[in-house]
Amino acid sequence: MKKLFLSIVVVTLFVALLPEGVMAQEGLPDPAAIAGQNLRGHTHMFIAYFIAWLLILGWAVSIARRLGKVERALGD
Amino acid sequence: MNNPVLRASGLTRDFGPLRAVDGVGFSLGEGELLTVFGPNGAGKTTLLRILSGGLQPTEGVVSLRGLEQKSGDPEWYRRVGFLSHQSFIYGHLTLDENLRFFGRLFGLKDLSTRVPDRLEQVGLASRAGSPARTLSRGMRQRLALARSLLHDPEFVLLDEPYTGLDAHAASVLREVLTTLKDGRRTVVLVTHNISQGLELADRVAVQVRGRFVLLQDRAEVEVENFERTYRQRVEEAG
Amino acid sequence: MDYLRQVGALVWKDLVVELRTRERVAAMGAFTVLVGILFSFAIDPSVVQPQDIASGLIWMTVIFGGMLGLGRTFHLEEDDGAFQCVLLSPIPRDALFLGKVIANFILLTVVTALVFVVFALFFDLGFGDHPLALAAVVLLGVLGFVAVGTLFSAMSARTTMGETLLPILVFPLLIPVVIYGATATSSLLQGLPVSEVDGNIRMLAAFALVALASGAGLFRFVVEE
Amino acid sequence: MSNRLRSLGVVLGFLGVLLVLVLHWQVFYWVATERSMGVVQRIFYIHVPAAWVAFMAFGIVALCGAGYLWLKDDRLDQAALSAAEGGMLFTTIVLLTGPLWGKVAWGVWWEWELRLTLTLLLWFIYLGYFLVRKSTENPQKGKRFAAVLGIVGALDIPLIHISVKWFRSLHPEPVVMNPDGPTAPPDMLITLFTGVAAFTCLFFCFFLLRYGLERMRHALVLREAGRPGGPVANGVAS
Repeated sequence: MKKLFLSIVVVTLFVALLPEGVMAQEGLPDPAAIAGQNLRGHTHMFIAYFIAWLLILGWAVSIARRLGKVERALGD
Repeated sequence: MNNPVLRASGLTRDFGPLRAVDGVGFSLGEGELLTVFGPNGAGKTTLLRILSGGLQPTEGVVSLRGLEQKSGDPEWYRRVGFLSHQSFIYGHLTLDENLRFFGRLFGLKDLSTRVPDRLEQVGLASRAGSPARTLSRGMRQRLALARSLLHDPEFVLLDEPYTGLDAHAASVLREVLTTLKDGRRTVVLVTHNISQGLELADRVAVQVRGRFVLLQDRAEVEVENFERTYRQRVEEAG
Repeated sequence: MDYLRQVGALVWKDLVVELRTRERVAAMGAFTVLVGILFSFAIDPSVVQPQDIASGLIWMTVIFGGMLGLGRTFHLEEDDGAFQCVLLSPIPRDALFLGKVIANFILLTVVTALVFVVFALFFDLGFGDHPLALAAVVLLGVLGFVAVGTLFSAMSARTTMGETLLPILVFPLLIPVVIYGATATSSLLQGLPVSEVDGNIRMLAAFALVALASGAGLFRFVVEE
Repeated sequence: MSNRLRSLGVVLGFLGVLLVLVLHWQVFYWVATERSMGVVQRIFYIHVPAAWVAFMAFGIVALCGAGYLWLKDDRLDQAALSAAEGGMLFTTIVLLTGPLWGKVAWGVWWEWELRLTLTLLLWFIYLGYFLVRKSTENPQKGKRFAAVLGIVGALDIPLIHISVKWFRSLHPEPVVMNPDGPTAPPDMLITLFTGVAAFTCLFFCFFLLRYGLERMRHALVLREAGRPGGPVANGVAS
């Protein structure tokens, strides 16, 4: 049960941080295409995605932790 | 024991992990009185509340003359009278109003004659018009007794009725209890007091930690050493 | 026929106890008048015309005052403990619920009338040209509020948090009453024609119906042990 | 937890993660940037699916609650609790991502936009659900109260929806570009659909595993209370 969750955790974490990585490599998006106002949305978008995945991951980890505890208690 | 009127089997009640009543079963014939003894916390009150229909058992079945108890079933409540050791009356209503209120809940039509008559029976006729909160503990219990017998229930449950009563109130109570022994009503009495408990009992039970550790006909019980067997059973059950 | 007599007995008992103790009606009455006074000081008439926001203030006062009174409904019962014996009587649980709702409804209607008088006095409000429509709006709103409030007052009285839990449970559910009630009241106070508030009255009636039906149906699960 | 439950959870988990990958590819590479709002509009592709899951979860809570009250089967209550936990989480996601989007799109942190308002109210109904469940001495009573609140909440949400929608029509709001309307460009709709599918899979994955956890906790409580016959056969609760 433990390893299932670790795999989900790692994969989703990777996915959540993927866009920042890619964006950084490509350099800033072409300034002409993105008007000033859009750029400001840029940071809010990443914060929103980060919060969403953080919460979902947090719940996944908390379920895994509680499952481990109960399984140990049931095991002995 | 004449034909069983009341049947209870496998009565169990859990409060979360705590099991207050554990697999209690017995049957009572018409007009019989069962006295249940037991230490505090044995689950006696819980058992009575289950029998009254005020508390749902987790498992087990109770039936009265074939009518099986279903929670919230008006038919069951019409036949059952329950006197708790707390008197549960409306302090701001007068004695008369208290009885008339419960009488109307039971759909009784002859309240104008029945209420004064019942107040007379428990010796409270003179106080009919005063608010119930002005009554002493003994008087409150007598009013509560009149209320629980107002609709002439065929199955009566009494939970420690003697506690906190003065001599006069106790004698009134004993008088009323003897009228209950009219061969038509089935009664379950819970008490600590060995002598009062044995006095009217047809059958005797001892309940410890939710279970009946003793269930005998009154004839089989020798009064002298009942006290010893009672204490012995309580220790055994731990 | 027994059903109505049983409900009548309950309403009679609640109102008699209320008249004798006058505990709740006094508390709610004093509360609402004092809130009216506070609002008069809290609002600067030169900046805001009280008439414009009066209906919102009125409804907030009624709801907070109602919370005060409703929270006590089952608290008093628990004190006497006699409610357990009412549960042991052959009264159907929905009759028990309706009896309580009617008693609370009468009590809260009296307090609401007081609120309207107080606000009329302090904020120089008329009752609009259609008092009948206004009465319909207010009565339906209060009925919906009392139906939800009574069900969850029975519930919160049986929890360790007691009355403090009641507003948390009830306020999210009261949004429709506040929206339709306050808006309809303000348009009526401003003298708009009754046709303006027809929709509101229908929705308030719908809410009251849903609240009464769900309350009656679910009450047994709240009081059952 | 039974193997059937675990494997289904795992399958949904991987499906969910797969869909998340697809969603991220679509959001960051494929779908066009919405002209008037710019990049921030992409928050929309997790905001709306989260709201959909939050309300769907509450539907499950209400249905399981009604089932629990009717059948008195603990499993239904455990399912309701698991769904409520998931629902609360996704409601919180909506309430956090909403203002982030609103600040850029409308210039204000909080806007009484229909979906945001309904989700805020739903959040407090969930809060009441958990509070009432925890604040009773007898756990059974807490479950019943939570089920009642779930049902009344579910009956009330349509009325809240209508009233808030009507309320907003009274006050002209800045026109909110609503790309989930039928007129939205296809690529946005597809991305949105992927988002909904991904979140729904993840929700049911964690819902099943949380349900299994609750089943095992129930088994543990039964075993600790020393009562045989709990669903614990070989250390794995069914």
